[in-house]
Amino acid sequence: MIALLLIALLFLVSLVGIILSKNLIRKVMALNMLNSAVIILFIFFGSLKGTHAPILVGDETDIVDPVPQALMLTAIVVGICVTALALGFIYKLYERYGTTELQEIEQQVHRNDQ
Amino acid sequence: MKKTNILDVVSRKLSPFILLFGVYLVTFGHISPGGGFQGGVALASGLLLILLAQGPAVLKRTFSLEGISLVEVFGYGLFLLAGLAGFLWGVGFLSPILLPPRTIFILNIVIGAKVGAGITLICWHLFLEGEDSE
Amino acid sequence: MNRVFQGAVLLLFSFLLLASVLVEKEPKEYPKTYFLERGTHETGAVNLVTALYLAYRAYDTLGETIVLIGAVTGVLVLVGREK
Amino acid sequence: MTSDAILLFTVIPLFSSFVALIEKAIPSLKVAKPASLASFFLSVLLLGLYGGGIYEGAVYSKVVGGWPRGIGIGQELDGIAWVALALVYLIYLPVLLYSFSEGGYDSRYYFFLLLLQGGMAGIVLAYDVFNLFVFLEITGIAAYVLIGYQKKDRALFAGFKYLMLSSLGITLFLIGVFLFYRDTGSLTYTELRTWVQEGMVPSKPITALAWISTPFALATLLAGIGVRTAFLPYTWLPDAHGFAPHPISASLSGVVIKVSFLVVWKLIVLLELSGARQFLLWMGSAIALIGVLRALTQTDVKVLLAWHSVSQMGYIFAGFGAGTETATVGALYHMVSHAFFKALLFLSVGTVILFTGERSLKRVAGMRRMFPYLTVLFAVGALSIMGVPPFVGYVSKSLIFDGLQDYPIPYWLLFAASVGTVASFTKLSLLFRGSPMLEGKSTEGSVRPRGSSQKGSSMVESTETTSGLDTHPALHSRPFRSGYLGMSLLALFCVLGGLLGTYGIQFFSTILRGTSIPVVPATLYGSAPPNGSIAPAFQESLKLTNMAAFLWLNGKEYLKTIATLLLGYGVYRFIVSKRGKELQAWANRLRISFDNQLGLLLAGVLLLLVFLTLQS
Repeated sequence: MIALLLIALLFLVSLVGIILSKNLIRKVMALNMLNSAVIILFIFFGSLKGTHAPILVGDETDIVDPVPQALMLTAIVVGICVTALALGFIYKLYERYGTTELQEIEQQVHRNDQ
Repeated sequence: MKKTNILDVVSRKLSPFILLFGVYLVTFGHISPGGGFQGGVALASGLLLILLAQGPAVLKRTFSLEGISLVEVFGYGLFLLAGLAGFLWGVGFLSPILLPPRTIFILNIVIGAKVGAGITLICWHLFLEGEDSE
Repeated sequence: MNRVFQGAVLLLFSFLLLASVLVEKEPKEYPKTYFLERGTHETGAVNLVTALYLAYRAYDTLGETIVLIGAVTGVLVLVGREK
Repeated sequence: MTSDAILLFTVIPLFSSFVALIEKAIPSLKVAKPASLASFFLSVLLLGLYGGGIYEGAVYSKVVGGWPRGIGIGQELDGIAWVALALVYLIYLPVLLYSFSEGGYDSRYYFFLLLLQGGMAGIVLAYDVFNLFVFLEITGIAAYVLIGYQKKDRALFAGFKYLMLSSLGITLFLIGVFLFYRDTGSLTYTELRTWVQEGMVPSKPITALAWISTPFALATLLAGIGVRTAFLPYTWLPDAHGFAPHPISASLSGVVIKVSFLVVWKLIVLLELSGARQFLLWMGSAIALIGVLRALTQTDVKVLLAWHSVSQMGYIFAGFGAGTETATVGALYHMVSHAFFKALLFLSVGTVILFTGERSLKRVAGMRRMFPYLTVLFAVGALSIMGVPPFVGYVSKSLIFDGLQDYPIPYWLLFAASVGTVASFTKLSLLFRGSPMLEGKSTEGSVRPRGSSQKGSSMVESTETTSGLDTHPALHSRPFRSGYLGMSLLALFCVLGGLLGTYGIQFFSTILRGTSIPVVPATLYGSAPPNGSIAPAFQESLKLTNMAAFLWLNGKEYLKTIATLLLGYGVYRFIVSKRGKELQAWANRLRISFDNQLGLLLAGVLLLLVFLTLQS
């Protein structure tokens, strides 16, 4: 039960971080957290189905569900790649606008459009 | 940041073992816990330890930037060829053509090399970017 | 006004998300029985997770390596210095 | 034709992208451009091979790697997937030719362009929810980088916003995949279908909120793809398509948003979500009008075109949402026609920007003497989007309007949107027909760039800085042959699509009858492969008895088109007048901040959830 609460907390913190935070880097970190929260959720519900790791060394049959673990390897690397690209974008935006605060960038963009 | 020799000693001694552990994870991926991804990330962390502790010059002596991007490009190509080989053998794309343990083993090594090279390149370029702009 | 709208949407969405995600459902019988019986025989890998993402679902792994090489080249394009 | 080769649709572009990467690793080997061309011809050949079977309604399904059905990843080529692939390649060639002549792109650009094609082919063929997630991500990564490829500051900011919104959407998609997997232990669409039928109707008295998980999962699944096809927060599209490089905005507007909508289409038909159809009907007609109203107030030519992409997609959503046969065929037909004329418009306007370096209607006009051929190309595109008879826009729009007759409010919303489209394209045509002006000062008797000028001229990268007309470096020192060839191809498609309208309708209606709906209930491992079963929505054959009469001798349609043109001209006069300009200035101050766009995404998911729950 405690696990579900912790996952719920992770979800809440990351969703709040994505939408309400003003700094771009904080938004990217929150998006990464949301991705990790979904991954942990997947693996947690996979682990409810058994006790042992899905490596058939002995004659162990009560193994955990291997499918979520295989899927989440891909999801983790996808999360890394998106974060790397987002940080690349932020670096370039910082180089051009001199700030990573969202409000300031939007104001500068708005001023340039006039 | 001030360079202390603790950092030098630890990173020089530790990173070979991290690389060795990464290679172990990749090659024994289908028997013991581990596999292409985890092994590749362990390899990348070994390389990045040197990069961060010693700076790019030391790393360039053994692993050149172009070399790593070549590894990555041909790792991607090898995986595609493994898939196409299945198709050319008439068995269908990405279906194993060799005896059971061999295809997984080869694919594991290709994935390990590729993920390792990929993550090192990302961090190296972001690091170099910081280096130039100081 | 913006913050109120964002806060309200956030609250409602999180409530529904947690209501639907954190329901304690009884685990049904999943394909793991298939992997248990034939996983090692068909792919030769004792580690079922490796068997899964390199043999059964190798297409996902191919897609994932493409995402990785795309991201690396993308960071190179965006941030890399022109030689 | 065996079903083993359907994977080649994805593998050919990906393999050529690997070849393009070789040029990055070894710059001496100039292989990127030939590889991208070869990928086009091979894929079109494959498309042709499968065309015959698809027309008879055959469905080719295959599990990658030859594993049992519920274990491996399923792939499937049916009628809609075939049309999507055909669209992908028909737009890919002009974009490629334009990129060749625009110059300044290295091998990595062609790598990402091929990744985009491979990703879209993967999205359309996927029959497995997690595989769809992976290919959505591949297309996403290619699109984010391509938008910011020329590293202009507005493009970078637009690319970043698109990346964040799309990644949030895709993570929600992952939550939907989790909910689906937790209940059924499988990831295939057939299992999704049986799960939805049980889940949507809360049969047994379960605790208060337990039944929300299935509609919520569907809402997040559709939302994940919906962000990519711009029906949830459409707000990212104007910036992303407006500031991307010209061939990329043509490719994004032309194909990328449509291919993801075809997946939404396939899921909605497969799962019979009438609630989602209603959502699309109302959201579509609202977006159509909002898109046009915002487009009327723009002065940046490409952002104006991007807002029109939003509104034209509204037609497609409304057409599909209505669900009647003519509207659905019209929606599919409009998807194809919008791809043609929007790509043509983006490329032609892009060429003007490329040569003059000016983007705003305030600073550049009357380019018809400088770019005579370009004016003809732009005219074909503009007349098609306005729905003028002989062109392809007229055929698809009249189908949609005919299908929407028994939905009065969406009908009139779309009619108002058509009037607005006419108005804003008369305004945009000032770019060509107005009195010649470049960067504020009038330029009578200016130098004319020759379409195919002398060899060996320097390939100068046109910069955004404005300088005098005659000293402008890029103006007439660039051979632009393949760019013009690409655009002429698109213009040809626009004209042919219109003239051969009856055959087009007949073709699309037979294709739609071949959509694969697995009528056979699927067990986990041994589920029967979905044979050529017919989609329930099209059980009886399409009753368009005499299509030719409907299209060309239909007085009501002609009347409607003339009315639209006249009203449109009236609105144009108002917009150009003084009061109209004040209104434009006021409207341009309305901006949706990025945080609100993220909030809009979540609000969109909740709205979709309400529609889904009301349905059952």
